[in-house]
Amino acid sequence: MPDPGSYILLGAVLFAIGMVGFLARRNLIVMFLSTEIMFQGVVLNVVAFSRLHGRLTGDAYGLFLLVIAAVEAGLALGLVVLLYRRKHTLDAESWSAMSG
Amino acid sequence: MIPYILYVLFALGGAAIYLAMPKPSGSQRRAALVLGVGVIAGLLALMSMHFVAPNSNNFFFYMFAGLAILAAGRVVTHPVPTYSAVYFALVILCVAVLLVIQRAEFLAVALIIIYAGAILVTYAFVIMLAQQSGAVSTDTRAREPLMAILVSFVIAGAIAGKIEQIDAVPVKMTAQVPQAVTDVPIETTLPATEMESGHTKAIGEIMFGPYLVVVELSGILLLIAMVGAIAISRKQVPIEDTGEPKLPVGQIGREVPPF
Amino acid sequence: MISDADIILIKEPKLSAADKLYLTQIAEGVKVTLNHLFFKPKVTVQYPEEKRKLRVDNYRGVHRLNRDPDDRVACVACFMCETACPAHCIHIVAAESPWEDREKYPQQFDIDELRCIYCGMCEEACPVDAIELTTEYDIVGQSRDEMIFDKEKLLNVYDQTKDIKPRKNPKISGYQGTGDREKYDQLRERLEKMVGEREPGESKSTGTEATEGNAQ
Amino acid sequence: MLSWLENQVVFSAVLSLVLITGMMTCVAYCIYFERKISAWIQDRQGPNRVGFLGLFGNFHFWGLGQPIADGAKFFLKEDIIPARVDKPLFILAPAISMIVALIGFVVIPWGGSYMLGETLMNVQVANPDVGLLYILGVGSMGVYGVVLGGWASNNKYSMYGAVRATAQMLSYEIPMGVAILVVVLASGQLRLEEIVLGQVGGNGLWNIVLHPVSFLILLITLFAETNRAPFDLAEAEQELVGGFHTEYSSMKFAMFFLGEYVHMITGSAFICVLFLGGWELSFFGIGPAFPGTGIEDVGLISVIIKIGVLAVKVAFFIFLFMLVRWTLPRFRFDQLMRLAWKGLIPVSLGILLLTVFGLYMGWQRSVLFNLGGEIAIVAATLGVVVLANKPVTGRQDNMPAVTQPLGG
Repeated sequence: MPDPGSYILLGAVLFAIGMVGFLARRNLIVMFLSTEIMFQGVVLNVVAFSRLHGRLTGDAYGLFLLVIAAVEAGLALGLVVLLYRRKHTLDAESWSAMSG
Repeated sequence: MIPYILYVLFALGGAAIYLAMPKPSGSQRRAALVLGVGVIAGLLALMSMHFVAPNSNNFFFYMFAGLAILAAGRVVTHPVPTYSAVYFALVILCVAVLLVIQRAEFLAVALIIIYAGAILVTYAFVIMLAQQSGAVSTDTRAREPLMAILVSFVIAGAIAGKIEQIDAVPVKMTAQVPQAVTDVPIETTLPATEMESGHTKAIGEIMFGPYLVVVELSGILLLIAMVGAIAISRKQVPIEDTGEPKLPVGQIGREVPPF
Repeated sequence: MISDADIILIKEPKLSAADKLYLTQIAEGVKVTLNHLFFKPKVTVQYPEEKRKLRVDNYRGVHRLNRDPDDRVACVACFMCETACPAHCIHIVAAESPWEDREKYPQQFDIDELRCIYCGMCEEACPVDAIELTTEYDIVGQSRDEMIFDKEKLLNVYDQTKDIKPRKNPKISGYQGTGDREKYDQLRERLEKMVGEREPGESKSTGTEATEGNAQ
Repeated sequence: MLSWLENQVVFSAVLSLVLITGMMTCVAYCIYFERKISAWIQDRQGPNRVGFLGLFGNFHFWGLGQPIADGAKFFLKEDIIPARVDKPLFILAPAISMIVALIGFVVIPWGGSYMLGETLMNVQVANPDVGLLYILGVGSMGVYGVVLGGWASNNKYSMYGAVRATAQMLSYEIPMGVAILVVVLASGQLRLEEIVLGQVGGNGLWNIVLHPVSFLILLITLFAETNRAPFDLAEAEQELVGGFHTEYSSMKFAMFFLGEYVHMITGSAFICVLFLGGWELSFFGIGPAFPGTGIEDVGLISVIIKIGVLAVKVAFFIFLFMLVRWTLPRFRFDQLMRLAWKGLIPVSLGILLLTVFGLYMGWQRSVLFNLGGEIAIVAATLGVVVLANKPVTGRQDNMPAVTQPLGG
């Protein structure tokens, strides 16, 4: 098993890529997919940390992260569907009317 | 030394993503691919030189780590949302393999079942339902890509700057782990023999031991989310009036006897 | 958009409590399928080995060119059939007849069996009942050329089928298809009665002017 | 001589090769038998012509050569990729469908253990800690082939097929997962081999005796998972032409087709392992196992008998799949959804609670408790159904008149 440093680096890269997607893309669904990539980075990181310390706490955290991801996906998709019904587009920028 | 190499690599990687970002003028996909693969190769080479002791699992680690980064880059840069979803499935599979390499089989399989089996399929469902005809500006024009890349990779760089301080030698999974290594007050360290008997069992003992309250809380969270999602999306939108005379509800149509 | 008035509501039949489980219906269905699966006779006809009875006696299959009692081709090359043919599948080359009793005979007589629609118009048009449709339907060939039947082939068909179905002329003398004998007899009686009632020389006026037009 | 085989990795590799070959042959003959059975049910003869090049005169061996001819036809036919399809995904989809179906069988324990030379081998390609979850995960990936194929075809019927498959898969994963969880709770194991061992022998009971309703639920959801009638809404010929595979031809279509049958075989083997004692021959654990086929028998003959026993059980389920396909009409989509959400999910959750309660009280091996509880749960659900004056899969009355589906 490669040592945790590699996993932490990999997690950081995945997190950064996901963040790029969330900030730069305008399609609501792709934005949410990007947040899920960030989750992947985090899951890898917590498991790696947990291996670093020789414990399984990180695995449990990973499972809770999965729960959070499922919750997020459910609510996010509900919102996306609602927003799509209103404006017939998935463009996040079409909802910028309220931004100052 | 390592952090500076990493900063350079991240800068180059950011450039690759910038090149691959969907732009109205068309993205320089080939250049981005070459640059991206180069950056990934550099990153993996760096990892192999600095972090990893030679091991039979390393090949799989490098393969799937590289694939995961490549696929993740494709998720955020592909102009077609369906492809983004497919590449995301690839990311999930790669991460699952990486988890298996870390001996977290249960987590890996749970990841596949929940993400690939449920979440992503739901995404695919919505993508298909809300499918626009042809390419739309939503997908072909990124929003401030330069700033986004800058912010994200600065954060990644901040993590990378500290990476050298992580102990290069992994702590063996034994009962003799000194308590000082971890600040977690609850005793969750498991001896290596129990790890051998199965990740599932060990993780179950943790989940339903010290973390029982959290498990219950996440159950409540899921319930709330379900109620919330149903409340959000059940709303019925009235159809536009077509101008045709409407019969009151209950009187629509003609009654016809069965058969 | 469907207007409200166009919607048809079908009242659902009332289901009893047992019906709502659909279990009894499923069991019945399985019983039916199992019964068919194991016990019902299979009705498929194994075609090339066994052939089904034709459902009609005057089935219109492949053509033949009849021979007269002297074994000559009965055709007089009048081009009536070629003219009547809606699918333009008959091609006749006429020549002066070597025999005393007629002026012309077909030097060449081709029928494109792939083009033919088996309507039987040629048979109706023929003044000497030289061309007839047999009940043979399983004609095969390996190329399109092979399926253009020439005079020899058509006469050959006659040789093969004359025992089952003798030539009509000079009188209706009995289709003898593979069909039901009794039914066939009734049909023949009816046909003979019809022919007997018909006035001679009733309608033979059309068709002559197009004779050379279609010959190529 | 065979010492190079005495290594579980090598043994597994050889076994998986053998299994893939055997599986593809079985699939080919499954298609043959499907055609035969459908023909017999419809009072026809079915394929009976393709023998062996007429080597035996007019005797065609009941058309047993048909699969070879079918395979040759699939390979040789023209492969059409329509002009406006999304080409990469269009090609990827059948491959996913096939691969996902094929990789599922690796965790099925085919024949217990086998003593090869000095070493005890598992007659199983892989025996991971999470074997059961692995099957669930792989099964849930199966829908991607359908979804991507339907989307990439750029055809509205294919698209409808894909959308239907998605919703159907999402709905039927839940009762399936819960039904499997019941077995996991009852046997306390995620390893499929251990689950079989728990059902084998004098003290073991087949799980079907303990949890018959869970078995039925798993069976029903398996029909839905494999896209077989009466749940074949994704390809419904009468409504959607061919559904997701409308645009597919030649070998790509064949891959979808074979994938479906492989899925059927894997699913049947899975259900046998979970509920019918896997390779065990004795009935319901009562009475001694057939001589030479117990757990402790690890000889070649006993392994072959065990594999044969599992194969017979699988064959029975495949026959059931076919019989049901040609018996029951297809569900309407709202009926399908209602069956899952209002029928199967409440019942399966009730059984899950019951099993947990049984575990808590230490009654998990009591047939009386489990059977009585399950009957009570089913009766309660059915009572609600009957009292509600609406069948679980019937027509929905009084649909609100002014509603509109998503996106309109």
